[in-house]
Amino acid sequence: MKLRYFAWVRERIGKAEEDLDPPASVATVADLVAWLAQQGEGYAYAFENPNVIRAAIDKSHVHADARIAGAGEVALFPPMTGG
Amino acid sequence: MKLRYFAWVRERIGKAEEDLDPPASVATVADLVAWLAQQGEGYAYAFENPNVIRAAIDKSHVHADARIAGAGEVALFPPMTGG
Amino acid sequence: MNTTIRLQREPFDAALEARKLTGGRTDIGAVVTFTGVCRADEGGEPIAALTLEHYPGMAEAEIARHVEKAIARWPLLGVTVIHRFGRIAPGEDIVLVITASSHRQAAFAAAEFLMDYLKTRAPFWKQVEKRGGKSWVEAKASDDSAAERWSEPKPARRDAAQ
Amino acid sequence: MNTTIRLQREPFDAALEARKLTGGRTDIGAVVTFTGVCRADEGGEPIAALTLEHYPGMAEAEIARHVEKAIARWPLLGVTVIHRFGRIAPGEDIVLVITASSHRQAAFAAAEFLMDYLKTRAPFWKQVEKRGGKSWVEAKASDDSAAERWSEPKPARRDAAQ
Repeated sequence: MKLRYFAWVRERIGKAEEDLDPPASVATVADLVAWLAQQGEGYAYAFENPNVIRAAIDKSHVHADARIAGAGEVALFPPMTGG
Repeated sequence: MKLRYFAWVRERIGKAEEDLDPPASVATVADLVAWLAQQGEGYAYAFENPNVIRAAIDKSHVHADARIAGAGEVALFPPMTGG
Repeated sequence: MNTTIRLQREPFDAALEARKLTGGRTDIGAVVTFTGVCRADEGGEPIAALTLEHYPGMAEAEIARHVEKAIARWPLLGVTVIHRFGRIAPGEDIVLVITASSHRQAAFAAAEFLMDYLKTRAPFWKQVEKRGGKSWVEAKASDDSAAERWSEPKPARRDAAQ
Repeated sequence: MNTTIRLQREPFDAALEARKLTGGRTDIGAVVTFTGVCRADEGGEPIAALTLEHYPGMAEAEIARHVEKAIARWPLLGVTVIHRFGRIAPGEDIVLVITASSHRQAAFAAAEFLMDYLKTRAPFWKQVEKRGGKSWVEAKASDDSAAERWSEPKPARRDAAQ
């Protein structure tokens, strides 16, 4: 599964994207965020407050309870500040 | 007192402005419109429906009950269609 | 406060006016430009042109009064209102309103407010040239209700007349 | 329907884009242009520049989805959305929304709708350079509530999670 990070999520983790295979117990976006937070210091910092993390699966916004099975690309990022 | 007419009020009366001295009994804009309606065919046509006539005294919008005493210029016109 | 109000017969250049309003400033975050354009139809019938009549002196004063109201109501950094008069062909611009603010809500609201008032309170009258001759455009109830929504509650009137 | 959606690093020419949207047409009566400009301050502190990061592919798709929503909701005759990314200095334009319609209410509403959505749903993130270093701009609750007002009532959700 391809993971992409943007803005301060990207900065804290120290990379813009990576390929990871989370264990089968990781079913939803919320599960993924909780699992990633345990993958090291940068991840723990990026996901210290899971409530502010926004997510997209295959370039569409999803809620934290969205299932990640079958996702090609999951993106995690802070609230958007465009416009 | 200077009177000014615009749009179809002007066209029906056949002039853009004139100086008139209405009798003392003509106290308000509504009185003035009623009095003008009796001054000839064009006036009667212009003011056949007094409810749609809008008025300004000295270039400020006024209601039909506004008093005309002391007015330098009274303008009578249809509802505005600018913008 | 950068304020421009102009009535003119000749066309205007919206981009130039926007540059004049914002040029060299770095406190403006939002610019809303409204351009009213002469359409080729009126009430479903084709028109050859429209002619705008106005009340010189009063038109400028009315627009200035509403620009002051907008400035009092929203945190604006600049306002431009240009209204043409005379004969205008389909596709040509009629009116320009530009509002600048540090935030977008103020710029949008002020531009809408000014347009709603120009439609109903500024002393301009549109006459259209159709195949069957010339006719005056009738005021729309929808424009009156659009302007109404900006009214502050008024004290009850003491006189009952009209 | 004339629709343009573009993400680009280089500046845009708002006047040129408006001409492209309306040129040669005589059915358009109202054109609303919104330009978002980089201010020299953020949260009361001076900034040297801002840098816009975006999610390529998703940003275009999200904007296109909201342009479609606007077209379904209002009688529009043209829509242009251009959003810049990369480094932008104070005074430079960031975003452009142009809406054209035969009547002004539709053009105003659609432009506001698109801006409210761009602020809260389009995947862009602003970083500012201040004296003390770089920092990410925080999302504003006021932008969320501005976007909320366009929501259609939703059916009750069946799942309680999230």
